Amino acid sequence: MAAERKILLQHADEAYYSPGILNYLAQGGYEGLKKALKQKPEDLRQEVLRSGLRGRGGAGFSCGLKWSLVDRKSGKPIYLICNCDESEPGTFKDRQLVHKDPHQVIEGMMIAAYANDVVQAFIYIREEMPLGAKILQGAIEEARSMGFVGENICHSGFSCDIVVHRGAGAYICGEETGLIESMEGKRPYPRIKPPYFPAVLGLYQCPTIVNNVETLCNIVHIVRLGGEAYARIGRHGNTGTRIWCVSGMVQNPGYFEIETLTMKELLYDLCGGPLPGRKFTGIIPGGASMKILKVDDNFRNRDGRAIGFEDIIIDFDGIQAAGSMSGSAGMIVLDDSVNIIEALANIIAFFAHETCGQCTPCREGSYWARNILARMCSGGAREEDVALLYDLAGNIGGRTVCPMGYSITWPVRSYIDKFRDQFEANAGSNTCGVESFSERLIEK
Amino acid sequence: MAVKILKRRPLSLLEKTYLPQILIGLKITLRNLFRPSVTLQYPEERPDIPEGYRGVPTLVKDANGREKCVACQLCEFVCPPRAIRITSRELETGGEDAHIEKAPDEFEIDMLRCIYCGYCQEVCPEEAIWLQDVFSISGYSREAMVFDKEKLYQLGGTLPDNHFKWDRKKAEEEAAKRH
Amino acid sequence: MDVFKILGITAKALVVVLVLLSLSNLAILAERKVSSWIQGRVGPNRTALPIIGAIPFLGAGLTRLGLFQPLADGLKLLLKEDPVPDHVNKFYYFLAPVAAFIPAVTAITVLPFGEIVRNGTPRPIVLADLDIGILFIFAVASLGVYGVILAGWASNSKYPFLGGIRASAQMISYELALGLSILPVFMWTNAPGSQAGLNLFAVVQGQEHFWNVFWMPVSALLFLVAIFAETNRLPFDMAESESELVSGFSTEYGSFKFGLFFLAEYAHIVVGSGVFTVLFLGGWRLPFIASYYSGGMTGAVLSVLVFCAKTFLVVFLFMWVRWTLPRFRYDQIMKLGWTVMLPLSLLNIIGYALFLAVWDGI
Amino acid sequence: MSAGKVTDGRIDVFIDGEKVRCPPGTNLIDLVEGMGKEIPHYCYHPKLSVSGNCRMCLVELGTPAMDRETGKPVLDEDGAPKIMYFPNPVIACATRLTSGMRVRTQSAKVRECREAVLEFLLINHPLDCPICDQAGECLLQEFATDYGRGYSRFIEKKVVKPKRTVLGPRVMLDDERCILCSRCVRFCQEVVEDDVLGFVDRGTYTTLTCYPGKQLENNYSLNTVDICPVGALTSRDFRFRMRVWFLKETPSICTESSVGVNTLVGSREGKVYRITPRRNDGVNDTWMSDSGRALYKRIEDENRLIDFRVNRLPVRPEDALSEALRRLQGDKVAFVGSGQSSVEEHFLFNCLSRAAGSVLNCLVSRTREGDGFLISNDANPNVRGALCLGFIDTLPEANLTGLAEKINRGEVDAVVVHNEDLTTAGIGRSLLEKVEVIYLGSHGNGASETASVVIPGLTVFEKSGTFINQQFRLQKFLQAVPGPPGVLDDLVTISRLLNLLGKDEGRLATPAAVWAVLSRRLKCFEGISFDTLPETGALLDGSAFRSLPFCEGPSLHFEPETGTVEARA
Repeated sequence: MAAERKILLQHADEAYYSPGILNYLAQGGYEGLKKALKQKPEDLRQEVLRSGLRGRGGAGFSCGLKWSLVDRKSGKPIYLICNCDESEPGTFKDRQLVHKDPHQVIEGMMIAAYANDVVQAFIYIREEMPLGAKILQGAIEEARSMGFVGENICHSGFSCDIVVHRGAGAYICGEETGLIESMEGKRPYPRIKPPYFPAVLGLYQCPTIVNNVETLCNIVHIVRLGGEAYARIGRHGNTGTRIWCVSGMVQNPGYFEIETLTMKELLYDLCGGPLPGRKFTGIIPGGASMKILKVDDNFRNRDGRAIGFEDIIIDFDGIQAAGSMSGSAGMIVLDDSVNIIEALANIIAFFAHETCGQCTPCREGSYWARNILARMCSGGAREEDVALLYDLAGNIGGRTVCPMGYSITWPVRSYIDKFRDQFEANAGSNTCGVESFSERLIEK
Repeated sequence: MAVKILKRRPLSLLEKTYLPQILIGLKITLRNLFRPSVTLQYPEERPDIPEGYRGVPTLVKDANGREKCVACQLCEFVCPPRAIRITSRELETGGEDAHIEKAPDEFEIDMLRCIYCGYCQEVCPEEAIWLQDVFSISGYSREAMVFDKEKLYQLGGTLPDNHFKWDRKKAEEEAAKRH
Repeated sequence: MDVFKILGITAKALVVVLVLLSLSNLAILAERKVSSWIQGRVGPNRTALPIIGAIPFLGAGLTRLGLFQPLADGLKLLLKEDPVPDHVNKFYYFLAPVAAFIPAVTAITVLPFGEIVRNGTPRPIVLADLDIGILFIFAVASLGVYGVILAGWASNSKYPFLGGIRASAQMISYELALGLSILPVFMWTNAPGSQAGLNLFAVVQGQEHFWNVFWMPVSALLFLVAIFAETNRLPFDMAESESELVSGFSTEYGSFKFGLFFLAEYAHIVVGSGVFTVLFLGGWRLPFIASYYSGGMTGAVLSVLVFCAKTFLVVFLFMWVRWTLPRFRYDQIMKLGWTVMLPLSLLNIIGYALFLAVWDGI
Repeated sequence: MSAGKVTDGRIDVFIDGEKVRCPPGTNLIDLVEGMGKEIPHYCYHPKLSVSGNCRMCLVELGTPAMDRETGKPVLDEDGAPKIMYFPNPVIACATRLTSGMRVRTQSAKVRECREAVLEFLLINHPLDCPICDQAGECLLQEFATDYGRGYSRFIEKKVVKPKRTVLGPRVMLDDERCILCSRCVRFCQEVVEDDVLGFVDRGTYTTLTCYPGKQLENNYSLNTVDICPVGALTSRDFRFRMRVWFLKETPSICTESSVGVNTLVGSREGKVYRITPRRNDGVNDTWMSDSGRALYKRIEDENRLIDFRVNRLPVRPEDALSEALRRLQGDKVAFVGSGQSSVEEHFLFNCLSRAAGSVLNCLVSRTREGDGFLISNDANPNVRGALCLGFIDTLPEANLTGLAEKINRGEVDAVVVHNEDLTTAGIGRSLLEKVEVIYLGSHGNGASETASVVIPGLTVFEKSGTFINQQFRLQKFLQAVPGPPGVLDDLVTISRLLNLLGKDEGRLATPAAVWAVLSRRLKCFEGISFDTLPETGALLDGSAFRSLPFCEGPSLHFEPETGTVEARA
């Protein structure tokens, strides 16, 4: 029987654990910061690189490498932003970390700030998380009063303050350059890269590091355990634990901090398997924008060996080898009670609503795809719609400023690829079996 | 280009006298003599104007009696003899015509120049100009032969079609406002 | 001769000329109607006289027939402005239409157009019963071309000039054939013992049973073609040929003077048709009815009517041919005249003379 | 291999296989445009920052592969550098070229991208072309003919947006047509720094709007209309008045100030409909002021002069000229030129003044506060022309005190005035009545009312010529529309007077003829001819006049000390 391995959530889920600083200190909190402040920043960065920590925000880019790209020669101040704009459907891990253990986030941020000579840190928290913002604000006050944040931290001579910035309520603010624009008070239009790499030209045109909440929390443990030791957790290249949020048609949904498990272990052992009498049909492994995996398919592991669905290893590489991406680790499970077309329509409606409207393909393509899917759901599907939808979705991803274009391309194309029979069966029919669906999808 | 020389058939002796041929010709004309005449007693009798006849260009209104022309001046542009002159104006907002933005202020066709080619009808995106079945136009002066908008509408009348462009626009906007 | 006789002859002549002119006028109308019918049109059918046109049925019918049209045409030609170009030779310019008109009307004088039986003896209805009738006709009719030539020359303008030259050349070319073509008729008429001479009445009398056209078809054809040429009718209207020469000899003429030319042309046609009728179609005679006209006045009227009917059939033939055949080219006309018509008419005479010699020999 | 090797600071890149040399960092769209080809684009504008949002300019880009270890280029089997193409197309407008880059602008994949982007742009674009003012010069139309599919796969309802939003006193917005390229927003932010435009709402419902309580009313607002690639922003003055394909566009120069903004005058059948800026990177980039665009209305001004008059009575032109000649033959004649006259008119006027033995030549100054951008302090477009030709040797003054004194002292009894109103230049009516005024000008004013001879003239739109702007840049303008019937070109009038005076200068009635003389006679104009003068003008040596205290302050490409400045970054 597989089990969780709790590192980040070691204390958070304990009974009687509250987000106050005393509780955190009692569990050995801020020891990592103190330890870090005794080291040289370069060494800390080396340590993180050695730990193999990959960003938990979605792309899985090496955290150490990201830090190493920061332009330190420009003479401009370096900023750190904690990206807490968690809004991917199916993902709810950052909220737990912020709500239950805010000081872990703050400690991670201060270590990262110290390691990168950051003069000012920010937490960009999603507008829809007012409680989280309040908790963080309180925690920062506490930490500041204890000397962990602000001037001359722990008498080390290092100073860095944290500002909690509440977001402006858009999915696109989670994209790092969009987030930076938003913080600058503009519309969160993602910036073009080149030249606007945040590590060079970020917030206020200064070098900026944007890290996910979970990534920053992991920093604490890398410092505590040491990079080498941390790298031994998990598989090579996928070090550390990861908090997976499982939602949908399982008996026991929720978030699970795991090391290296297979699909079977996660979905059956931890989540209790499908609901009575149902059968899994598809898994969206990393949040709504990722490609779907069809349960009946054959997959490959990262060595290229053919495996079944149950044997997919749930980490960055394992899911990528299976043909999708782990994304922000928001796993959505679909079973045979779910209408695939409706599910896709729902997802695309979300992205059509959330597209920022900067780039033409994503702005217009999402609107179009949503309308076609709404038609498919409400009985207006034509024979040619499947091909049309497939074609237009392919014209979006990879041709936009930010990767959000893929949020249309990937779901639409993978759903049609995997469940083409259902789409084709629907064409020309009056309805996909969902009543008055379009009303819900059309933007009010 | 290759030259192909066609050999003429030599005439027969009888043909050389021309007489049989003359008689054949006389037979033909004699036969015509007894055929009913094809002349129409214009103006008492009028010809049946076939579908698609290109008579005088006219302006038409839509089924609701609104002018269809939006003064895009494409007809003016395409007109080979440059017979058309349009001056446009912006319509005031509001009222019945809220969804019509532009309309011709003056629309003149110089019928002395018009060659009835029908390009204007072909190019019109609003189907507002039609060459209809009026074919005889006369006037006592050059000025009288320059037809203004009023005259063109009088000739054109209303052409019932199913476009209802303005109504659709209005409906769409109202639907959008509801959201 | 007493005064009354002179007056009587004058009145008779006046009547005949007026009738001829009316017939010419009618021929003009007929031409317009025939051409329209052949071409599938309606022709003049609008002109109406105020009172006669208002008569129900009859008025409308006459109007539709265009019977009032000649009146309108004539009035138009009379009342139009009469421009005289500066460059013309005035005297001959004015003389030409008259010179064209007078011969056309004069030729009728010797043409018999009926017979009246008085005291059992048939006598011709004619203004002047000349023994050399046909010669007179040829002589007078040939003068008509002087009007045309005169008009062409007096106009002092290129198209009329060309028209005039063509007319004279054509006249010369066809006059020969014309003259030769009728010799067989008189050879036949002047059978041994006959005193007919060149009298036209005698020609008609000679066709009591059988029309000359059946006896001597080649002569008839040659004569017919020649009078087509003589009267400047299509396909021989070289003098006018409006597609090349605008209006040929009459280009510079307008209004009444043009009207005279016009009238002269149709008078020519009518007289020519009359001559053809007399020479080849048996005049007022109908086949196999030897003395149909014995009954005095009634017979005379009937004979005139029959003659007129035949003449009008020939006039119709003129029109019919005009709207059937295209115009010859000038060189073709010359060629036809000199290389076909003339040898053919000579051969015709020789052949006929031999035939008669054999016939008489038997 | 020369590829990748830096020589004389320039690099080699390969556009569709064609080797091109350019400075490093060159913008790909600009480079390709310079090659005479085109990468379709909407949001990119050479004078604005890159926003990269229209995605129309996608191209395939490859760079030489570098060995990570050694930093040396990886070579193919045949020794050529191995080119790694990016898996996704990149936008050309944000591509700064580096050595050895390879670009495919015409490949099947690029074409497919453009077709897709165009289709997306068109799904919500209204079918307004028949009434849209942009039709005919619309980038959407142009690229739709190149990359459009000819029919629509989109059967849904288009998004409805406001059609007639008033953005400002001169600009109207049709939101449905907007393709959200943000050129106008960037123009307001970056060029005029009047940040009033922005987007609200998101996705395809995004709408361009003014910030609440503000209006797009700066004096450069109509440039947004020019740079709008579609018909979303329209000029309220030009809106629905004429289809652009009828307009004949004549290069001209704005007479609003001594900046000498390059313009295009759009006219049809002798009537001017609009004035748009003409790109000149040394003077006005691609911009011009709203006030300059309204100047064409002066053509049909009600005080336009169209009659030749002697003592306020209309006469025949030759009578007016001979009357003028009679007055010129006196020996107390003064000449008042105009800062709005062309170089050629200054030249002939100068010849005339010398031939008539002028006692005084002067010019009326016209100063006001400029905006430091495209309107300078000097409202006369051609003061430097008068200086270069020696008509005057000092700067003009607002009040002609010298002339007034001479009139008072009786040293002047006739004044020849070109286009200026002396009554507002310090010479009152009572003073003017003491002298004979010969007025030559396009519009009536105080001077023409008192003049004994009035000869009508043409406006800048009705004649050809040259101006010398504040940078001493000689710029050409051409006749856009014919003048009022019967009115003579000023050059014709003056050269006739010259000939009548007995100074036979030949026929100098056209600018080209004048220049043939000018370039021989004056050193600073050596080698210049009217016909070959480039569209962007020619910089003259103005160092001789540097000591004069010109009134202009800095503007877009002008610094008072040095004359011109490089384009702002």
